[in-house]
Amino acid sequence: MRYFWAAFFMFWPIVAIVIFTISPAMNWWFPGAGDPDSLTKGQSMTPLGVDIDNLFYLILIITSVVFVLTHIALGYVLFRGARDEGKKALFSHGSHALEVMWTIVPTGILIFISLYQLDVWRKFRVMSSFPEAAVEAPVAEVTARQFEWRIRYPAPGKKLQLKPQPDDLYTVNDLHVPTNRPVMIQLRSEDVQHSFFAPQLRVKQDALPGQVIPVWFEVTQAGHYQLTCAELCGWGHYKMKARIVAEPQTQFGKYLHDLRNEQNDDGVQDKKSGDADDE
Amino acid sequence: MRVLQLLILTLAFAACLPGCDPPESTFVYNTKTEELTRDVGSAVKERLDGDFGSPKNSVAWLRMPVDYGTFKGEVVEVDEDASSAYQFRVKFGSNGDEETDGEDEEDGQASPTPGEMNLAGLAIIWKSGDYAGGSQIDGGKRDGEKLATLQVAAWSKDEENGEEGLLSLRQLMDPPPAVGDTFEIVGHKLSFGRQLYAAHCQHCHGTSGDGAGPTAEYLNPRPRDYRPGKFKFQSTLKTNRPTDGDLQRIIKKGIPGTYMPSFLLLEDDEMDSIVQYVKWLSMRGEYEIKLVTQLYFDYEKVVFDEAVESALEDGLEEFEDGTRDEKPTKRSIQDELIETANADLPDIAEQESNVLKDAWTKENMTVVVPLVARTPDTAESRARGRVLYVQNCAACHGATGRGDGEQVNAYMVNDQTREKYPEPGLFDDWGQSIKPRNLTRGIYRGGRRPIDLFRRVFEGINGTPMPPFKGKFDNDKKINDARTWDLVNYIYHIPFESRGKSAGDSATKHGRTAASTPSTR
Amino acid sequence: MSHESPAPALKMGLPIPNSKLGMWLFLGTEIMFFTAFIGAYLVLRIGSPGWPTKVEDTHIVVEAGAINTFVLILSSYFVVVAHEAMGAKNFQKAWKFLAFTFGLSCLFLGIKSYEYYGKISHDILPSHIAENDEQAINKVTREMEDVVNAEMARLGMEGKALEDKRTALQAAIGEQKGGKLSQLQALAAFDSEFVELSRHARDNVALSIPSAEFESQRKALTPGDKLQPLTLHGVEEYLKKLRADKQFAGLFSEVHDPHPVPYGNLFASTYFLMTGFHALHVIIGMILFGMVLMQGSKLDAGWSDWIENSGLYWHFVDLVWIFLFPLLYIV
Amino acid sequence: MSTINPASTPNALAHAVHGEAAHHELSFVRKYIFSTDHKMIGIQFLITTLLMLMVGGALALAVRWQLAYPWKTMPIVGELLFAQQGGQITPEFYTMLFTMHATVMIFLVVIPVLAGAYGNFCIPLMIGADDMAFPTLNMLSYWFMWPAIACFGTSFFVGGGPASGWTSYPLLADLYEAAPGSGWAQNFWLLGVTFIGFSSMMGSINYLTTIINMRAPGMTLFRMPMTIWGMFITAILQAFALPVLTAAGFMQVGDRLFGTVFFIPSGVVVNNAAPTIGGGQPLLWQHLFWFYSHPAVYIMLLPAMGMVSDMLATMCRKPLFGYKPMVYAMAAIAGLGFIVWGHHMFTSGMNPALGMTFMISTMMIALPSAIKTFNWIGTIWGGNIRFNTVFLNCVAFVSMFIVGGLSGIFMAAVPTDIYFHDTYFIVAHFHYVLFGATLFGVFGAIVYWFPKMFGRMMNEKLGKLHFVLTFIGFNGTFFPMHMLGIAGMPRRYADPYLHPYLEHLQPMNLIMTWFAILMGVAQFVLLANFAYSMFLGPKCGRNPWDANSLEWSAPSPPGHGNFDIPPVIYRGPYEFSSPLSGDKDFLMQTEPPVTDNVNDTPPEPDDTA
Repeated sequence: MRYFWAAFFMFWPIVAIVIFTISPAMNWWFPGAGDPDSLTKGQSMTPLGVDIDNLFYLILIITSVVFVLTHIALGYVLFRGARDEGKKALFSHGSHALEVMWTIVPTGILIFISLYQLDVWRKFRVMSSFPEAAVEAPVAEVTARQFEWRIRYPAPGKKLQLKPQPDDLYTVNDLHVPTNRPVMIQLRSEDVQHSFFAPQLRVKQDALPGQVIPVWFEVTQAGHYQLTCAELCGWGHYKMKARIVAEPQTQFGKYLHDLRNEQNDDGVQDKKSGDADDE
Repeated sequence: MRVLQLLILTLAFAACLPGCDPPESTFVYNTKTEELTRDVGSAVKERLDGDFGSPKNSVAWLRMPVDYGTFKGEVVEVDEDASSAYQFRVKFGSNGDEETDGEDEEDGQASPTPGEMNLAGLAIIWKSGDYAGGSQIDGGKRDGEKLATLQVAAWSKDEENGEEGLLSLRQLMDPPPAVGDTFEIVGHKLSFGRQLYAAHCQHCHGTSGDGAGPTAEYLNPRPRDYRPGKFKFQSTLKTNRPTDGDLQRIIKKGIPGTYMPSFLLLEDDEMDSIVQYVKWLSMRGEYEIKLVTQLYFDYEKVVFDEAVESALEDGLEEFEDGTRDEKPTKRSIQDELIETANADLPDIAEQESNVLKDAWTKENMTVVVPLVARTPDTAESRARGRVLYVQNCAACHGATGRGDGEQVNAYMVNDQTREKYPEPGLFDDWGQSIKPRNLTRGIYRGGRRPIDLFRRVFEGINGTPMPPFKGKFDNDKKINDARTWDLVNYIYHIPFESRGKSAGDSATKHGRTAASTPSTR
Repeated sequence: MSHESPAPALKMGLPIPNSKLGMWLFLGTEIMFFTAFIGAYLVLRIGSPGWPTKVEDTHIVVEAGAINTFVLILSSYFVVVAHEAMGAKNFQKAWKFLAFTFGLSCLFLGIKSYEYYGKISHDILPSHIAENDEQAINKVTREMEDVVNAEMARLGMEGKALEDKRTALQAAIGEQKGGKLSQLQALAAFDSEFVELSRHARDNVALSIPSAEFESQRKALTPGDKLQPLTLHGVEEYLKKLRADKQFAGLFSEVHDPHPVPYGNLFASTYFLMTGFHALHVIIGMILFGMVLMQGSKLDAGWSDWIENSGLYWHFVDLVWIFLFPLLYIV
Repeated sequence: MSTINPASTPNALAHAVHGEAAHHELSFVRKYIFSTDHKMIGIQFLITTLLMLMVGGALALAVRWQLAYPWKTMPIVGELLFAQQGGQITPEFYTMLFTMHATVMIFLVVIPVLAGAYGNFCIPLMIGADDMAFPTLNMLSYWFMWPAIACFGTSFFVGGGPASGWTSYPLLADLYEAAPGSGWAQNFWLLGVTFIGFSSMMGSINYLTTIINMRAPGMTLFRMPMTIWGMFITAILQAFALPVLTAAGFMQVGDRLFGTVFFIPSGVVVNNAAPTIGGGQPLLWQHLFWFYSHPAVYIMLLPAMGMVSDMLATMCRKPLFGYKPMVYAMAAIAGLGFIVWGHHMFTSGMNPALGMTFMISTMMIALPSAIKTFNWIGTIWGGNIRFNTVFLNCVAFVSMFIVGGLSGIFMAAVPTDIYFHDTYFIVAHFHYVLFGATLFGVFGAIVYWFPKMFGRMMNEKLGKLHFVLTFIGFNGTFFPMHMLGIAGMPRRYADPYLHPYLEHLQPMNLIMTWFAILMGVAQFVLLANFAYSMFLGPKCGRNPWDANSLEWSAPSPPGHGNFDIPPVIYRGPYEFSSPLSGDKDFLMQTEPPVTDNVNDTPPEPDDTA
């Protein structure tokens, strides 16, 4: 029975490792590229997201090694202790050398991780290191409200202003961005706190009422991406389902053009029935 | 062994958890229905349940102009043993086209097949063979339009060929259908729509579409009650019903400024099913209201009791006069009156359902289309619009467009009761307080396209104090439309109009946007 | 590390009584409590693009605060004296000095309530403060409406709409006799003034146009015409004129001068939060001293610890004020 | 204000002279209900928290139900809830469920079971005091929990219940219109938190005073068992972090009731209400809240670490490996705990430079945790292990803590936190720490100190059964949550399957829910064991575990005044299997030295305190 218990504690880490190993294959892994049908890829579609993924895998390797080693150690001491030899346990109050060793090694690893990741954080969040092209011409203003994302584009050929302009274009839950160039959006909230979360792009940023927060990303592959809310915003939190459509610059321009036409629809141009009103 | 006993006990408890009978969702009847005298009330309810069913067992009443969704099929094999006609092999898809070609032409598509869909509970209509028209099945037909009560129990698709499979019914068919008989399975959009409605809409709009789901009490404005058949934002005339496209547009775009979110990412078939289900719910609600309204005058509890009393007196007199054979009792008088009601009910139902059918028929709807294109958005046009605005709109929306016109402080008269509301302000047809839109925020609930604004002005907003302004601006229709465009141009301009010098003064001095300056959305 | 020791010490721990140690720890938690407030204040103030500092905006009386600081320091000193006296078994003296402390804390609260009164009378209360001209104008109309309604309720007329109210009022004027009549007439006049102001505020056009006339002007509006906007100055003048009018005597006392204070709500929130919780602590301290004072001549050495501990607490209350005073009054 | 009660507390030695005889029989009410005896208060806390554990668990199961079977009828309570809607959980009810689950579990279970139950029971017994420094305050600290429970309970039934998460972020929690139940429900919730705040403050001041000032002769700081160290450091954290939350709570109450605008920026439109006039900062709440709530995580962990250290050493019959490093590690956790709160806010839009500092301090806090883990393994190494329920729970603690600690590294690294923030990965992480670690520690502690509480042993078979079921149920429920998090499933979603990229996760959630139900059922085994053993368990002597620390030298259960023989301490608490101990393998702290070189001169009075 004593060995059983020792084995019991060794059984579960093995299960854990197995689960982690098969997860990518079972699609319990990062949501991937554009089309919701091809979810299994699990690759981020932004360069920054790739950095984040790499960091994740690095930490995953480090933590896995630590996990395996500590559990092997735990298993070893349990099996040792399970031997019922009827004699007294080892009388030891500790080992100075060991303490020093297992203080210094983790310190080194932790400092390494801290420093290693600073760059990604800087690129993601520090305004001065945002790509200039993106900062100059924000693509859209995204306003979160209970429970949807309202999007305001500048009229084609114009720059996004902080305040709404008469010729701005509006959509809801449908953010179009051009691919292969850094794009920046101005994030704001109309009511409570929300969070702009695009899982496939590895972008997350809270939208704070009373503040305009710039967010940038660069999508390398055209397609449809999810946009959700990651900060509890009320009963309809889960309903804040939107999409980011990444498309080549020309198509994006055409989209804005079409949007403008749709928005200026005075019902006269096409004399079809009311059903034709919806796009 | 105490430990074992305990374990069994706890596991038994755990097993109970999912085993409980789930409560079913039910339709709530209108308050007026509940106010009818008991027998008449239950007759109405029976009628309603017969025609529309319950949320769990919705009936696709073919008389109503709803696209319930149809699968066409053909029997390909019936078990030799007649008593087992619960189940037979069928093929979906290509068959039956000859008969129904005319109807289907507009789709121009192959008949859909159910695939993996759960068909349980859907009705089956025989198109050919002995059962065609459904006459031979007990209770299967009413007024030639009511669906058969014959229901599908299950459908299992064949592995290799998705169009074929085993279909089982809930009732026995004796004799069994013949091979080659064609049939339609109707109502999958209704059941799919109900599922989606339960997940997305029900907690606000309520199971019955009465706008009183559990979440509703926390919302301002309250969710729409579909039952009166009134929809605020539609492209059609105020008296018309909205088109499917209007409903879809609202579901897709949401209603800015309210808690109705955008469901843009629903699939097309999901969207279609939800729209059909909402229409169906609205029809059910309106049908109920219409039935009750016809009967309410005579059979409301108090009225009815009085009527019985007076009829009893008359009857007793008649009995004494000898013009009446039996001595009437209260009971017999009641029965008499209720019998009349029950006799009238089918006619009333027939009549009202016809009205409803016509109202929702697409051909009877007129879409509002401006006669002239939008006037270019120039300063002159806006200035003309401003005059119209101040003269026509400012009473409610306020001279500066903040939705604070003097009507907001006046007491409005209720259209139905002709009494003043106890609170100042405007009220909609659902009896809820409603505020004129604050036009300075640049949020337009019915959509922000020029055509949307045009329609709001031209036809007004159904169910609200916003009146139609068609023909108000000029007698000439074309000029009137052009004036309307001027007004629309001005309304677009309101958020960007300077509020006068004083208002934002101290605010701008300190470099901050105050609450009342045009919001940045 | 020594694993064994032959014979242990008799007393472990610090050479102070438990109650005193407990009090020090409690003061530690209190420090964190006020640190949170002061920190929040600093963050809000630094984060805000502006802050009202002018006396006419804030109605802060620096002198009163300074006197209060002095009062508290003095009371703290008296506590020390009282504690000394307890140590010297001079209970009469201790009682006397505690009574001084108590009196000074009363004085402190008195000065504080004088300051509060100054703010309340100018409606410098959180979420009552208009932050720009428009809000100030709206506030005046709202207050005038409140006055009308309150007066109506007082005279027992529960009219519905304003129009209805006025009709009822006119009718009532016909019926009423004597002193009440003039009241009602004044009210009727006041009511119509209010209606005019509120209509102008809503339409945001100048007060110089009477509302009846405005209606016709509005109908006759031609493209390009604009009516002059309402200014805060106009409202001020108007209010001044109304106040000067004899027949409305007294009706305006409740209407505050329109005085926009940018960021005033944030200022009032932090001010009342910090001084309010400080005042609460002063009151608790007074209760502690009051319990000693209630002993009267029965005061004995058993209360020595009590007085020492409440003294500690009192010093803390003093210290908090010494932080609050410059933060709220001077900076 | 009872802290300055002039009543002097006699020290342990003086008290011992009075002995048992000095205590007359107390009435039932004084003895069992309004008791000022620390042991009874501890037991009261324990039983209350176990009941609350059931409540919190039921709420969790309701949440899990919705995730497994979205919008399907809830069993049993389905009839009561919105029957007309088919008994489904509505989205706003779902928000209330998880809000209350967290509230109950954190404020009414984990914190009071550690500090309240075991802090009260163990501190005087383990340091050799006859009671707490302020017994009346101690009683109050228990009875302040009940108004809190009443407030939380009430809040569920007025205006829909608090629906803005236990973090109560403004503006969702701040504006009446923003969330259903954000009316009086949220006010009651805040009131409840304030009551808990008072309760904890009274408790922590009491513990600190007791530990600093009332140790028995010879009990120097570095002879205190780890449990006491855990409680000591927890009490420091509680005393100095909690007032900040209380202050923030008052500010939120001000915003909600008195028109202040601390957290309300201007121009916010919620639920069609008029735009707000403000100027406040929503982020301020997050800073204040996490300033308390991050240390609160350690409040919920450190005592369990201490208790597990004691139990592991006892069950392995081996001195604790690296006693002083363990103490320093604990102190380091507490110290760093005060300066890492910002890591909850990496995505909140605060200054990126602040983010960097918080990230480095957060990384560093992993270090003492690692040291502790290694030392626990070191303690088991070479031990003569008794594989009983206590030991199994402790090993589970260590194993789960490793998982919870390692998954924390992902969150400490900001870039990965960008992705994992508010996903199920974080849910997995803190459940591994708070449930996996703390509660397994508590389950161990329940069995370990049960003989001292009631004088009877718990049933070993039921204990093991409970352990195995809980362990399997726990890992089955929470391990897959890592996967959900990696797949990007956000927290607090009533219906994640609305989103196409999460649709395929429903089967996984279903399995997790069934594991959760298994875990819920397992807790009935614990309750049964507890109730059964309380009255029918085999009686035990003073020291059933052959442990060293002081409480085992008192009778089981100890009478009023705790020690019949005044304890005098001669050595540290971990002298197991010492060569000096002769035949037995333990040397109690009270046992006089057996060495020959007895030093007659009394040692220097210890003033390290």
